[in-house]
Amino acid sequence: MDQSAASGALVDSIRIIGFLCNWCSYGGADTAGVCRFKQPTDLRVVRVPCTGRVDPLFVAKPLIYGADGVLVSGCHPKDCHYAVGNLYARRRLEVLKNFLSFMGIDQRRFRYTWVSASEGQRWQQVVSEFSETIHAVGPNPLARK
Amino acid sequence: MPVELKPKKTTVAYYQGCSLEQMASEFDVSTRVVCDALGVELVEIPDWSCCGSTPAHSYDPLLSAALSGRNLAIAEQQGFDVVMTPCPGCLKALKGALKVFKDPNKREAFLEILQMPFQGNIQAVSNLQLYFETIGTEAIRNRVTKPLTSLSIVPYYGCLISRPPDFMQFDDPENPISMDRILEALGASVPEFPFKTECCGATYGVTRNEIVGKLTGRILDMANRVGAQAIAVSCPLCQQNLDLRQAQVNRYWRRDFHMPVLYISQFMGLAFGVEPESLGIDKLFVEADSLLDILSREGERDQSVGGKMA
Amino acid sequence: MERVHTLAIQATSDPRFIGEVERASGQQISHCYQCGNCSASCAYTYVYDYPANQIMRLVQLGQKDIVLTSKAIWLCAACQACTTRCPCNIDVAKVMESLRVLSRQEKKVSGRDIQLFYDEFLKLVKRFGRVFETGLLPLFGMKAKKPFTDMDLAPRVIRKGKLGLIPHKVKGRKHVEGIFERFEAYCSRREKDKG
Amino acid sequence: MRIGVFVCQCGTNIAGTVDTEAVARRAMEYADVVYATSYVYTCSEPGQQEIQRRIKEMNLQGVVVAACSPRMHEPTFRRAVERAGLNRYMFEMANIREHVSWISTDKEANTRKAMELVHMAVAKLRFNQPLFSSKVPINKRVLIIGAGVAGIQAALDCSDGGLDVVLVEKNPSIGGKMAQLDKTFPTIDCSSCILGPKMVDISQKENVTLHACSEVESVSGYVGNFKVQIRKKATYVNWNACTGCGECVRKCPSRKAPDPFNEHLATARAINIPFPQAIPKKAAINRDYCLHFTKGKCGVCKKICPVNAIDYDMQDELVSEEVGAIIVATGFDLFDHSVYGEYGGGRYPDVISGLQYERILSASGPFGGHIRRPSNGREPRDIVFIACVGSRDASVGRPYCSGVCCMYIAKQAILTRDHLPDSNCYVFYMDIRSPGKNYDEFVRRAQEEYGVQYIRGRVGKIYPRGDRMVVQGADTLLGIQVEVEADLVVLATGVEASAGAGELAEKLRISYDQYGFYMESHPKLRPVETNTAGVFLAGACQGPKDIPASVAQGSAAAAKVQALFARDAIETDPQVALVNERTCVGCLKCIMVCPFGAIQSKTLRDGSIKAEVLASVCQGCGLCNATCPPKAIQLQHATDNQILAELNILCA
Amino acid sequence: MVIGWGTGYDPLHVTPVFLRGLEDVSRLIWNPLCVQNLTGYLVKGALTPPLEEGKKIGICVRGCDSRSLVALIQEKLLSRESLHIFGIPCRGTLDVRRLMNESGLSQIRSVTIQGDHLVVQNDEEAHRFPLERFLARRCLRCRHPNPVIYDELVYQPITPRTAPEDAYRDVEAMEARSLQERHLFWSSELDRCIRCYACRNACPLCICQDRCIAETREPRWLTQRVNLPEKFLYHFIHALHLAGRCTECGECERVCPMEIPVTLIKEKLNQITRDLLHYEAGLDPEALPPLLTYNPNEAGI
Repeated sequence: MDQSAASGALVDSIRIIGFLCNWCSYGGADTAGVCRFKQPTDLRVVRVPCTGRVDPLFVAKPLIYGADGVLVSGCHPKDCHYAVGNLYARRRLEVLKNFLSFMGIDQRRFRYTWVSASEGQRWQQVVSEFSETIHAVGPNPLARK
Repeated sequence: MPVELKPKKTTVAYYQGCSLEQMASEFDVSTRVVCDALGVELVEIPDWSCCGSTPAHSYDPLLSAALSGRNLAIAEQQGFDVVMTPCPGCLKALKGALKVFKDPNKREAFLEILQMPFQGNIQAVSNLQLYFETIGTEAIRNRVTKPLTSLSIVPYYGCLISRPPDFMQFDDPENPISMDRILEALGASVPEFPFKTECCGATYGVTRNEIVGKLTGRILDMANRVGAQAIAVSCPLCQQNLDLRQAQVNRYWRRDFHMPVLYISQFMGLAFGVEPESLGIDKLFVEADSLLDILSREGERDQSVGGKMA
Repeated sequence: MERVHTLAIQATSDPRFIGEVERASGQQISHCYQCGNCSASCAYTYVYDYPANQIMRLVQLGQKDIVLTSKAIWLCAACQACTTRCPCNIDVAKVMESLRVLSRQEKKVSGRDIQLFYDEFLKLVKRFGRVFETGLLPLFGMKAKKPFTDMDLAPRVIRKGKLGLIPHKVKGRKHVEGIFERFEAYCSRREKDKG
Repeated sequence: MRIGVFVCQCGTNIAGTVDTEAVARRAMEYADVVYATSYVYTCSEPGQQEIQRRIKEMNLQGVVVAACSPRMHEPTFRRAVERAGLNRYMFEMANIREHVSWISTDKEANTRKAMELVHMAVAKLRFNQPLFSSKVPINKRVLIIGAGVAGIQAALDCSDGGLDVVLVEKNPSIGGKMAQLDKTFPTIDCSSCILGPKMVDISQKENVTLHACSEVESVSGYVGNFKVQIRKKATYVNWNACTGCGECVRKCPSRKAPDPFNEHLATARAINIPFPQAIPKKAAINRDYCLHFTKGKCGVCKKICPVNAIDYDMQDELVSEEVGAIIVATGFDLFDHSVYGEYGGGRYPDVISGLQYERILSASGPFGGHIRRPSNGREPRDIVFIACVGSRDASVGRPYCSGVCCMYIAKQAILTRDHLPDSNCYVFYMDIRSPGKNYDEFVRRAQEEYGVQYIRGRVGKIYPRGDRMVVQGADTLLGIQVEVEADLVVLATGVEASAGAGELAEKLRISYDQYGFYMESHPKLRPVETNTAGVFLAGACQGPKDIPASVAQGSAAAAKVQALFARDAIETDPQVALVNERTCVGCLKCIMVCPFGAIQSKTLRDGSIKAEVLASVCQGCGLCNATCPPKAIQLQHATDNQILAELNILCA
Repeated sequence: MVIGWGTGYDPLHVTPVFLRGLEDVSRLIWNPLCVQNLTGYLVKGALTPPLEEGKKIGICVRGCDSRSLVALIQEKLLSRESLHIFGIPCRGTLDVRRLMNESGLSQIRSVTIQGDHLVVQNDEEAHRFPLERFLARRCLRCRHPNPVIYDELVYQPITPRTAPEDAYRDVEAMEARSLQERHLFWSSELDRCIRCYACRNACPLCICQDRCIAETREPRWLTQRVNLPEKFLYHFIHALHLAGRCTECGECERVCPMEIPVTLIKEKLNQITRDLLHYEAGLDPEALPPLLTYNPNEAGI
């Protein structure tokens, strides 16, 4: 929990967690891979059926326990495999996003986005941008030593 | 100087531009008369300068923006939020300046060159937009005392009044109707005119007048074909090409057009009962005497049957 | 400019040119799929050396020289017909305008008389703050070596009392002149930054 | 738990940029892992046998395969472990190809990442539970929405296979757009001659229930057991009695009703039968034009009807149908060309749509098959066709190719030259899209044998000059502007999603693309399935299509339904939500959010209220799980503990 | 039965009373020391077995409490028909703990309200305290002093002391600090948390109670380890479960033995739901809490 202790951490050890819905964004990440679109290696993907499955607490917990970034990605609004799951998710996640920095957690560490299964290029862009952001923000000071 | 707004009276900043000061002075005169009649107060932007027109644009849009920015900044300082210009070329330049100002990548350079305080809280509209959207055809109709009932007039809009649509944000880009509706409100009959927005040759009158000969000739020919007795325009350059250069056109096409080309404001003035001299009708190169004759005969007939004309 | 009959594409293509045009115009040149609607709609196609769609095509191929020396870009009247009708949402008139600006910057202007007219026009604005048609037309005529341009019209215009003989001097003409000067200073700085 | 880990090299696909041996070695350190290896092609037959052998040898209780995407091979490996006696859900995959080896060449970072992904998979697996499917009986009836050629083909194939078919058509007659066509490309055979017999077949099949003038009101249920409400719109004619004699139509005094079948080139009577071959051939009243409804008098039809079928008091009727599968075949609409101001914005009577020209060409059309100008009824001499009106045009929001226009213009030009040998036909085109059997030959024939002038370029403007139309375009091959004076201009209006497609999609819970076309489950491998089990697609509702493709898709959808119905019951996916009654506090927020109505409440004997999941309705989205405050409802195979286990590997 | 307030172990401490007959009515009191939100008793099993079918239960509510009722009715955890609501417009209640701390009083004999002062008589003398100075934090920013739902209103409605735009001044003050300052603030505040769950138990909307995921192993969100991340996560759970639902009655903060400003966390969430989803909890019995619904055409998210 010590703010200063984190400063010496290796930038290499940036750890980003991605919650990807099985139907769109996980497929989009696969498409990016199939197309060999080069991406940063910081991301660890947790496959979920739908962004609606992503309780905001799943985002909050890693950030509290020291993950450097959390990315949630699902089907585009109105394209949800379960019709409306992502419409619930975007409200809940947006509320969380606005809440984090109040508690002293940099809200840039969390992003949610919509990427379809065919948008490999967009996925590459999302991952690269987010990784870049997290590297700029630096390691999570909450990381336990 | 804050502008005092009287109820029911619209006050706008007025930017007539260089053309209306000289070659198109009748456009200026008639616009002022008509606006007065419609209860719109035009306040000329003090010490306005040239918008730079096409030459500035072709030089660099930033220069054009700064030149027009000066006039906008003055108007804004005077407390106006709307500036009206009858010249579509000037309108394009004014709107272009606002666009540059709103572009975060260009704003800094724009303000650096302009060197005037400017907030961008002002919008530029054309005379037609003022008539059609702010005043409305109903109010225009109510002001008519000498309807142009016996005249068949085609409106010629030219290139810029509604184009490009995203930029001008007024009327339909392919089939504009604002002047049609105004002419109808004046009592005229308005035939379908397919060449409302065909280009007349623009500034090539000076550098390549054979181009104007060809293009303006097509427009006059089409007006003739659809049975028009006159053309209504709202652009000093179009008017110049259609009117002043009609003789050149006749030589180019070996035709004998004699088509009066009046500004929309001149038609409005006539229908409002304003004397032709006060509208600069005498400044036209193609005489409009035939039109005036028809109108006066009409007026007499109406009077003789005890028409409702005041 | 003579029409080129065999184009050695690699030898003549300047790929940076595409980017320059895109930056100046804000348009995506690759969006053009050569339907020809701009040429179909353009009132000036008949006087162009390259119709509008071919100008777009030449830009796609990076043919900087051909494009910037073409007459077409100077004959465009910016009437917006191409822009209004482009199915690919390209502001073609804006591209043409940007090409004129680039052509001047690269000193490749072919429409000399048109450029001259524009220059004289701007000189008047710089000097008086407004344009002054009585001065402009003869000036242009002399410099363009076409002293009789529109001479047929002059007596009629004067008879109608439409041309003032004294230029209107704007009080703030120093400020207008300042705009020109600051603009030029800005341009040369921009040039230097680029270089 | 005894866990085995298999790290796939995928040839060099993975091993090229990931040290798979090291990943396997590290895996041995993870809790519960008793075996780990790296293998060259794990998905191959020997690879799968290796897994099965190790399961038995090592007495494994769970397996992790680190290989490609689970979207690729999870089903394969699940079957493999099942063959070795494990429950198929005692398996996890780590995606170290698409998500690792293919996206970075940094072998060290990749290897570290692969290790963590394997660790996550192992951690999750430790919380996996064997899951078992249940079986739900299938109602072997099929609903087909839309009775154009695709829907008709699907209905006939299902009916021939012995299935009960419910066919719903929004218009008074079946037949769709194809019934409006004159001839079809590239064979020039008569459209109604080939479609007509199929329409008659439909009316004669005993196992086909046809609801015309009807629309789907609501859909509930799930694959095997859908409940559908159908709104039968009031026609004011009792169709059980109506014989289609047409006496009422002939005597109706109101003659100005719109005639959509003739694309508004003619008018119809207020009581009307759309066309002679209509199925069902029944009259219907347009109440906006009927004098009885508008003026409160008349009643001629009621007086004249020999079977007393007229019923002015008729109301819409709601019918319920229960079916096991649904085929959506709602077709397309034609792009409305009035947005093209430069083509007159619909103001010029002699500038018409492609379908209007079909009606003009048709012998049953408004001019009896004689080509005439709508403006003055005269025969045209110069006819211009303009391709891509509302297609490949981003400026009107239609950037896609409609796929059929090039062919139908060629056909119409050929027919025009056949009907009027002295006429001249001009086609303005950008590219010719004719990839089909005998298609390009057909377009060549139009040019070579029928002398149709093809001009490469778009048209900028159409305007009247005298009583003719001037078409101002470009010939980009010449690099010049061209002008053609025409008597008639036919715009090859493109294909767009039918109005209301989105609304129906919401009812069916299927997805649609930005243009309103329904999304297939996979563009190549599942082209007629949707992501909603039991709902299939046929025809142009999925994207622009010509007749052969629509018919093929109709048959394909029918085959899919038959395959589904070949079983007596459906195995449900056990990855559904499950309520822990001990921890459920009965707040029932899960019911509020469930998009599928899959949760209900029940009262226990002690009076306490609990949520209960209907496993066969649950689609497994997990929204309830995310919503439940005490987390009493858990999505099986993606439980909180499983996800937390994965997270805890990365940070704890 | 009617739930109301009565005098507790000393005149300064008010306690909830449950009136079962007419004879109990004399136990009822109402003054600025009536600090408890009583609505929790309606849903938290304190009354099990529930009253006989068809019989109503009476409850006394202040403005803030009435919003809790609305929230419970919205979520169908209570039915409006089963209630008889006595609404009490409230000028604010006192922070008794602060009063005790600052005055150091003991042996209290009696308490009276004299104008805008509280007069406390102990063994020695009478002490006068200005009410305004000892108002609870929740009351200082009160926008709804008048019950929003009731069957009978006991006093005349009063004017809210806080305009809606001033509702979140405390939140705004916190946000004026830097990210790092906020982080240090919450670290030191939450580090005091002893995970006694009093905040949760006092909250009328925390319906999970002993099935709260802070304590269960199925699923296992938290361990019983005492460390800062666990405390952070616990308060995230508590707050996020109330997002879009919390009516800011302030009970969680009032009961916290460690004096952690836990209501402030929920105030921030309420500010977000107001600005983002244009929703204020506990006002409209027909509305759905915004995180339990969606809007396909949502703008700005």
